[in-house]
Amino acid sequence: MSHTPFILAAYLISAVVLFWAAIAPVLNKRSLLRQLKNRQAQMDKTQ
Amino acid sequence: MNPIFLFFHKTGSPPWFYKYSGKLIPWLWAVFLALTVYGLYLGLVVAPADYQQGESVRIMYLHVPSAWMSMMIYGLMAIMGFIALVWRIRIMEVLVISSAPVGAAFTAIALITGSLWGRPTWGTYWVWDARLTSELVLLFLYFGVIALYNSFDEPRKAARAASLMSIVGAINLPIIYFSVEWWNTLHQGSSMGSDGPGIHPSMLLPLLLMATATKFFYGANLLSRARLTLLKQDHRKRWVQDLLSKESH
Amino acid sequence: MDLPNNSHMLAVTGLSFERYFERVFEPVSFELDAGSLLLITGSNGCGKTTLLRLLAGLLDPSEGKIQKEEQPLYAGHFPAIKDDLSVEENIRFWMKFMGTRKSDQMDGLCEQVIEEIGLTPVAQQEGRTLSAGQRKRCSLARLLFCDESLWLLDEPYSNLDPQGIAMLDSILKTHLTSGGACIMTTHGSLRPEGFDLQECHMISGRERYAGEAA
Amino acid sequence: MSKQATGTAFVALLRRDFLLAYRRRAELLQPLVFLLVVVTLFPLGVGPSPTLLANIAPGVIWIAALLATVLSLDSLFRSDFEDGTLEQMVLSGQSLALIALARTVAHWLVAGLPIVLLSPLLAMWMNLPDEGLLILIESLAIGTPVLSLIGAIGGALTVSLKRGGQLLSLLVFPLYVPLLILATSAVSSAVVDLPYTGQLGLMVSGLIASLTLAPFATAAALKLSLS
Repeated sequence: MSHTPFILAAYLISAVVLFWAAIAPVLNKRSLLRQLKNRQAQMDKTQ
Repeated sequence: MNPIFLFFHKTGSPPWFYKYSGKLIPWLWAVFLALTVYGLYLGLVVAPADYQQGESVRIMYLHVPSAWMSMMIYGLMAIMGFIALVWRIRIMEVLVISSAPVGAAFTAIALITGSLWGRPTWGTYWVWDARLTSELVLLFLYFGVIALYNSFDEPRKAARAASLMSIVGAINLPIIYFSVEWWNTLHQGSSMGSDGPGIHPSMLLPLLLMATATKFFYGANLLSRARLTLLKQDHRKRWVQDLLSKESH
Repeated sequence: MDLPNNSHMLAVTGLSFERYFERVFEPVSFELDAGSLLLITGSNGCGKTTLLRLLAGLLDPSEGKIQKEEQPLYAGHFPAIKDDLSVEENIRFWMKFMGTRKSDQMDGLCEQVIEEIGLTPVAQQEGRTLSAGQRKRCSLARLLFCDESLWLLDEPYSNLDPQGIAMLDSILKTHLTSGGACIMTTHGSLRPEGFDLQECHMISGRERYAGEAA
Repeated sequence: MSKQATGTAFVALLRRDFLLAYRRRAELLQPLVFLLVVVTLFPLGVGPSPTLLANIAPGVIWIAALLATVLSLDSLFRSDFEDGTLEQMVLSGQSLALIALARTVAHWLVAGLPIVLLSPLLAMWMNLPDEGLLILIESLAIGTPVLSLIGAIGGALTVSLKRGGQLLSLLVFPLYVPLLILATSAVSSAVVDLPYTGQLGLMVSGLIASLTLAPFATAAALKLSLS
């Protein structure tokens, strides 16, 4: 039985998990900043 | 005030932490990438296949560093949690709860890669091998901390509860580890490739490189998670408002 | 004890507490001497209970300092009465657990306390059968057998009938004239009558924020 | 202020707990009935083969004991938390760790000890060989206090949450792993005439360690839950 598919799968899944772990805070931060800026813009408008 | 407390007090101030961690993160990522590329080159291309396990031993360069990280991060959470509880330092609370998802991710990787390593070695995906079993228990410990944190409404109370739980878990962790190890030998279970000192140097170097790289991954990921949490929690505070207006102009 | 800033029974400076990263109330400062009664007023949700819990030591302050000579007695919203125990068993347990002024005569003291709070007719009834007012009286029993000199009473008049209010007022008067002090909260409708009192009005963190924005 | 003597307060609390348990004795039976039901399910699930049952007996009985203990842990501090008793106890000046210990001792006596006493019946049902019976009882006698002590930490951490029960089991089950391994292996070893004193010795040291450490963690968790 060839071992290659298992090695590939292991590296692929690890890469996906690590990439997702790394990118999640970046995406969350971006949406949070957008949200906060919108709120600030709204407050500026009402004043 | 004693100097250690003063140091924590200063680095514990959210704007200070936010500013300098932002500068540090790119460097951490750069080191992580360099080490990973070199480590994987040595591990996948240069190093030979194991004479017993064949090519599948190359999974070790993922499995073993992840397993190490999963234990180390839990230990660090307990240490930071202790500091957070005793000196009530907010940044430590944030670091504890930001560590948990990273640690859980490494634990999951250790489990998945271990299981993928097990298939060619044992002919089955899951065997109650000592390391896999203790990783599984550790994953439950991580889930416990994360679930506990999410159950509380007040973030600081939640973080303190999670800190306490990680201390309790970390005291138990070595006991769990050794009891599972012992249980495994008792039942004559199979064990995966050794990672002891007997390992060939051509395999040891990439293993150590990957182990170091994962620490930089943890550092960078931890800091960016902590920054996000601080931003979320302090969004009404002056320093975040200043930050926003600085960025928009 | 000779230092002037140490002579107060309780001194609070710039005390505040944060929840959800916002101040629950704006910082308060006050001092309390023996024999005085401090009334804490403010609308619902302005942090009166939080302040008392801080003073009692259940919460740790986010800002400011509390200097107290000794552990105060705290009577909060929860009566600390077990439903499955009778009034007498409840009071007797707390006497045993907390200690009493005259521990040698516990039996007599327990009966005396139950009589003073007007619960003799229901002394053998289980806690679950008590009305809200009776529960309040039962929880105030501690004032009669503990010997703390500083009392923290959270809405002590709520649920009490006029006789109950008069009872509490007389207990309080005795306490104050014998060198004790008391801090109590009220949301306004019921106030202690005939006392020489200080007043502290609290402003919630949110109100302050809204005021600045307007 | 004259604080009450620690011993007197400890005894007063224990007496109150027994009185409360006695008044609510019907509720105490629930975990025990649960224990019996769980053990009954195993022969029904895996078949009544005496050798199979004898093989899995130590594990089944211990897991059932674990589940029954966790079931009773959620109420360990809940009523005292909800009616304000706990905050008065915290403020009484007594050591909170000692209060936690008193509650745990009471919990073991009304929830853990009955499991030990029921274990011969369970052993008979599961066809456990006679050589293992004494060790099963011993292991439960040493182990159930540890279950109560460690479980109390989880109970204290989740007491302020509306639905703490499920979270509580997630928190404490991983912590019970070493105990389960040691206890079941002691019983299994005794059955096949292997030495088991090592396992029991480790369990005793675990009992001592949790007796000295767990009350402090419980106390910290209680203080946190009240804030």
